Amino acid sequence: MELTRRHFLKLSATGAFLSGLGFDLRPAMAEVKGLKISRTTETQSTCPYCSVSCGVIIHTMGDRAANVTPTVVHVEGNPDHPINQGTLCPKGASLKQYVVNDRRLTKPLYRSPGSTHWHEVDWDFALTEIARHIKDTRDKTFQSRDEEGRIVNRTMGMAGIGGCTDTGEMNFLLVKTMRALGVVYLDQQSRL
Amino acid sequence: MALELKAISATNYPTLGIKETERVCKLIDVSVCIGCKACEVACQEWNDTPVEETYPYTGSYQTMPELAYNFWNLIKFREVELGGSFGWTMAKYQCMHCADPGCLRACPAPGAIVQYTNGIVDFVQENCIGCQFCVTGCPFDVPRLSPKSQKVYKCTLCSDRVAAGLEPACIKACPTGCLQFGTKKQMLEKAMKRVRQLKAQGFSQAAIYDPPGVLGTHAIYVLPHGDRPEDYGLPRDPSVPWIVSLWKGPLKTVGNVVLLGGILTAALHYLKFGPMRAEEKTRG
Amino acid sequence: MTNGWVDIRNSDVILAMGGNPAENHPCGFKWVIDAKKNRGAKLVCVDPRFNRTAAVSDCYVQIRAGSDLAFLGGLINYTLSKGLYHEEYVRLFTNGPFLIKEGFSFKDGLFSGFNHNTHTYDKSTWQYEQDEKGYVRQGPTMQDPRCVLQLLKKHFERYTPELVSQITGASVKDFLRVAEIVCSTGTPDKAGTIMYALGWNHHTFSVQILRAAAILQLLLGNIGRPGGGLNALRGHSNIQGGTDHGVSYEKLPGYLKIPSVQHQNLKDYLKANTPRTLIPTSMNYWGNYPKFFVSFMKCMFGRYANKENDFCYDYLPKIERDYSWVNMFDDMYQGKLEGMLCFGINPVANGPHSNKMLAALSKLKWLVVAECFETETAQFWKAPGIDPTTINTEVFLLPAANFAEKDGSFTNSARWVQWKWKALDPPGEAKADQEILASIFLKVRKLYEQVPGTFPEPILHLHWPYNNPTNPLLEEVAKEINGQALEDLKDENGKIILRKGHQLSSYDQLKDDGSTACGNWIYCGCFTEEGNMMARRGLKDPTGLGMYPEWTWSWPANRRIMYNRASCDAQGRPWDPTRAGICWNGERWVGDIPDYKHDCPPEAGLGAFIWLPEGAGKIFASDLAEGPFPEHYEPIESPVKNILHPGVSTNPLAKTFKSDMDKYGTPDEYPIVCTTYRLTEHFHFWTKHITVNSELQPEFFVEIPEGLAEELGIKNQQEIRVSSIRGSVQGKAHVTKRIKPMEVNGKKVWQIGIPIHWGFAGRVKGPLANFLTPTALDPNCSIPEYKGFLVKVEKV
Amino acid sequence: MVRETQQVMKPKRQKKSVVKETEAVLVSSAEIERYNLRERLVHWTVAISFLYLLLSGLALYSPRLGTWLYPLLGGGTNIRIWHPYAGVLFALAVTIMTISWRRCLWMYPEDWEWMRYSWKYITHKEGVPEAGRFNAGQKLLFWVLAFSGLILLLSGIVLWFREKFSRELWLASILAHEIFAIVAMGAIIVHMYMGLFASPGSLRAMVEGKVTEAWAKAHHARWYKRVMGIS
Repeated sequence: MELTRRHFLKLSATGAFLSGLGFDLRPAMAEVKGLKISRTTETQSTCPYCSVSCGVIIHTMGDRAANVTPTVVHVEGNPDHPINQGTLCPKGASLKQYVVNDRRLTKPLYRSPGSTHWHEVDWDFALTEIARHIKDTRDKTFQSRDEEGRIVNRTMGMAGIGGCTDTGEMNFLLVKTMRALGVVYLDQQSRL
Repeated sequence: MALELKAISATNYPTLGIKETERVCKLIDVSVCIGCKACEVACQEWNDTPVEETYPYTGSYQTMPELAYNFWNLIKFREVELGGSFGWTMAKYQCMHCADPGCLRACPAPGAIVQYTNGIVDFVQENCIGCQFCVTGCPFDVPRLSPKSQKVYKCTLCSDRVAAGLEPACIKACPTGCLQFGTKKQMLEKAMKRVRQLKAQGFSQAAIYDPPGVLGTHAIYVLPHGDRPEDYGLPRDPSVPWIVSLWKGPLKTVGNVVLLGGILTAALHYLKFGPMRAEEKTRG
Repeated sequence: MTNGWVDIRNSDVILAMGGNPAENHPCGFKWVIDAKKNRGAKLVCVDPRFNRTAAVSDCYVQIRAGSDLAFLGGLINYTLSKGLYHEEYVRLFTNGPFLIKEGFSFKDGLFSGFNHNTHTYDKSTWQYEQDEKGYVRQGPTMQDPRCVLQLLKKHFERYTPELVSQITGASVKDFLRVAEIVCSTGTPDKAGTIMYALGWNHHTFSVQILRAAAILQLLLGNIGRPGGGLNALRGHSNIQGGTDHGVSYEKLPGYLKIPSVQHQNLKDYLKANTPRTLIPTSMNYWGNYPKFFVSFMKCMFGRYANKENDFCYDYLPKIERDYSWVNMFDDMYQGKLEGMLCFGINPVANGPHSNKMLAALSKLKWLVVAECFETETAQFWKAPGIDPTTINTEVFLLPAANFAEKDGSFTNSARWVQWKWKALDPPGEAKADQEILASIFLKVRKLYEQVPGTFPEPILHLHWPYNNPTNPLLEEVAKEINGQALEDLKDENGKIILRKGHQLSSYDQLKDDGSTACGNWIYCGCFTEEGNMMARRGLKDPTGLGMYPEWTWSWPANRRIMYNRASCDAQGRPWDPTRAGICWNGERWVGDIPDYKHDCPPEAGLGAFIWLPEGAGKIFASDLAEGPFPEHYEPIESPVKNILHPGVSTNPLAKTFKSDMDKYGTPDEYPIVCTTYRLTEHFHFWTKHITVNSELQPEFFVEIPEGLAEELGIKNQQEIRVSSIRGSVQGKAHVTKRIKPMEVNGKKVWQIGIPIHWGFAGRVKGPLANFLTPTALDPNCSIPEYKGFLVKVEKV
Repeated sequence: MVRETQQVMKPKRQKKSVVKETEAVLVSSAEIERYNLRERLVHWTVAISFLYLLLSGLALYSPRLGTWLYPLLGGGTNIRIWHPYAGVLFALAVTIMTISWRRCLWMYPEDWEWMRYSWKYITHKEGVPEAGRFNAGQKLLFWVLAFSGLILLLSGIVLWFREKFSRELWLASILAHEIFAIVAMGAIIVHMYMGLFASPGSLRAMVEGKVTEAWAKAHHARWYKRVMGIS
């Protein structure tokens, strides 16, 4: 007997009355809660936290149809993953809340010198200003030769850090661009 | 794997079904629990239980002092001397899904608590009237009332997942395999094997916790020091409180006798003696 | 990791030391439990605190934070003095039989060649004795007093159980309990592994601790074997990838070196960095350095890189000193830097001495932070106690996508490079980091095209071949990292093995003439003509050992166990047939991808460690800054003097800083040893933004031992203040039985522990543990000493 | 001759007692007022709240009865919410009742004497001593109900605010609540039978407040005499 949850609620509301008349409701009481991931879209991913690299499955709402904006409904371990075999730790198990989180940043923010708060700015402003700063700093602090006259070709006034939480490809791009800019102050989490 | 009802709270009719399904069971092998709380989070995530407040620091690694209406699965941490050496025990605590569920016996709301043939004891909040009799009936002190909805909540053993052929969320998450899921028979076999292993490793008191006082549970434990369940936060020899048994058993009969007997006696009296009319009496 | 997560299940003995895998890598730890349950493996936990790993261990011993090397020294001595080492393995596969030059010595805490003025070593006496052809002389019987094994014995004979006990605070009985289990794996039928993490790394002698562990594992014949190895448990999802790709001041992708100012042209650079073969039978794979480097330069600068211009060698910055993290922030603090780009990193919280981090950042003119959440670094200008109006740093906080919102690969601790897929778009206006970075770079490039600037060539000539230049597809980048043939590649007979424009399939194909481009040679093979190897999800496990060769891809060359030639004896037969990593089948090596020439018969005697010029595992390693053998030194802040050599108590090469903020405490004022660590409920400084995890561990606390609490009159949950000379933190006391008092060199020493996960940004807030930590560095890798510093504790 | 009259004669209490005694006044030659409006209001408050308590309690107590009592009383949740409030109302009303009738409900020696003939009363035999305003059976029934009510109130408070009490106290309260609910239920069956069926005129007394002289003479002769001024 297939019962939807709505039917079930209706039935149970009138249940006591009907059963008083001898109508037995037990089939209706059978568990009919819907499985919240029964029709979600599954995407294979890797937990972004530690280096065990547990396979996770991200369940998003919708079937990737054009008019749907997916959101994460649930995240669970990937049972096929040879390392974690579907298991997760308390951080991995809460990944949904890492993605869907009201503390996420959604707009570029800018803080001017001496200011006490952030200003929302558009991307173009932020990127243009950053590029200008990089060029100014590089031009100003670029060292072609050291005191002994040896070629060094490096930018002394700027540092680049990061990457360990991002993809390998992004790390590579970071190295590529930073080194092209002549950055020597380059480091990441593995130093710490 | 549809769920078939076995028992329904506040309903005296025998069940309609004749199906007999395998009983499912959760095995908690305390000897390999690392207290990581993955089960706690998985439970919250799957069941979308709200985190309404941040509980203050409890003075231990334990998330909160006891279960809550929105926290159905709690690892209890204890620093104890066990078998002559220092130990830090971590044991998950949740609904035990008793074969003889005290909550169901105590519940007065028809269909608010059901027991499926697979052994899961589930609360159906739509039918719950919030009287908390189940809290009284539970020998493990598990059900908790939500102050907001005035309904009682507890671990469902992810009955929705189990019905769809999946394992409960906590079981799936558990990194070390401290939690296992299968039929009661399989789990008892696994537990037995672990107990043998532990005994061989020197835990002479290793034992399975499957309390007979409630006719066994559908969440069973392997305890390295089986002689001391209290050190893992588990009650020794739990059973449905005798008061609940008395109340749902003999006292109910007494009540019925008084009610029916009273009415019957009155009727008989009326038939035999009739009303005491003032006129007759005065006349007499 | 030399081995892998799943491989831990093949171990008989697991030493968890300098790491807390149960708490910090629970899903990896499952394989420890698997080994315990299914193999009857023994888990030994040595740690300053009785932690969750200890709770399920077979044997736990508490030691003082910072005394690990002494403990390992004791284990080495135990192995050698009891003859428990795997002699054949040591003879075949290590430099144990190699002879060291006369003049090498160790006395009073110093090796020969120490310069007291510069605090550096002249390593000329630390070298192998060489014959006329420049090959190392060996003493195959390993009895020569100048052979490495004998020198090792001599060096470590001082590390008696009694001495270990005096230094570490563990009892002799406890030490022997551990030694008996750990040193039992020196037989062919047993394999033991070591799992370590930052508990070993966060010291001023960190590399030497790892050396000691490597030596122990080599002696016991555990390196290269399934169930063996020395396994670093890395802390972040792609910290391995970041390291591999050279996000590091001294490195380029694939562990190539950034040029030093001494090497003014390509020839000098290659000469200095290409190792010379030290024994005739060494494969010395690093001898191919020029191929790796030239292919990298072709990838960087494309058609602009050619033989004539040294493949744009001049475009790369040259260094002469240490520009690593703590130096970077020291220079920043001194006002030497103007700006910084931060991509997904939080220096205020991560770095040692957070107060100095804050002070340093406030000296910047501009700061760019790309993040998912508003971190301490992004809002450093409104940190508690700071008046924002006095901070003149312009800050840009750019909203970034997280893991689920982009594809790409993460490299795990076991070197598995795993592709993932995008599940949804980032929220609001947030963008993926690669798009942010590419957009910034292209804007800079445009500026250089439009307005004259200094030396614009490297920027203008950077190879940027992506379809959508402002938002490169990560698949395109992955292909670029893997590398391709720029010409038709031919074998010796002139037969074409790879067409021009095709993806390379192995780093064996790399050329040093500019006919191949490869972004990172160790990743060569990850994205071949067959497709994206990192996206594979095959579950075949032909060896039955949990290697899963068709599951994604592992560097190098999809090899799952490094140095696996050492898993077989001289004849190519596995030491333990039930755990055969590889074996010689008469024609070639089968099993795992051999870390060896795949068709080289065992009789040829090719060295097992093909990456090293000596072809053998190094028990004696002259590459290190402070000595070819590990030696116990005390942390910069230590409650006791080094009893081995009080005159040289700390690492003589450890780097400390001299600014007004860099202070180091003494035990009379700060008597308590403190260590910092993670909790299983939180991940670093991220999950304090997440409700559930904040609920699991809501508040900052300090773990203090019962006895100390009694002495100070502190009750559980009472507010206490912990101060080091650099700063202080306040929080609730967690009074515990899990830390016991210790007797170190006759002195009663207490230690406490502080979890790191809180800060002033987040759903739950608390002090940063790093307000306390010192700026003292290991001389080899410049890692700061977060563990084992001194504090005092008081009631609030 | 009896204490009720003695009280009347006590000068200092006279006024008050007179008020007490006017609880029954001669309405006409044939009709006597037995219960004034206030008394009837209090009684029916007690009666209705008790009935609700009984039915809702029975619903919670017995699933068999619950199947029709739940829909009758608006569902289990409503019952769970209102049962304790009804309990408070009942307790208040019984308190007022007890205070205002404390004298006529007191068990005097002659009441115990009456009890010896209660069997005769039940079996409609002659020789039952004359009763005052309430006969001893009524008085005892009241005290049984009042005592049960007190226990039900106390245990009910424990069950209502269970978070504030220990688990042991809870369990004990449940037991007490049950036992005394059964006792009260038994008592109320007797009372209802007497009032509704066994003693015609009683219901009218409680509804209209009046009884016939004959009824008064027959059931509460002493009270009748006092009201009529017959000694």
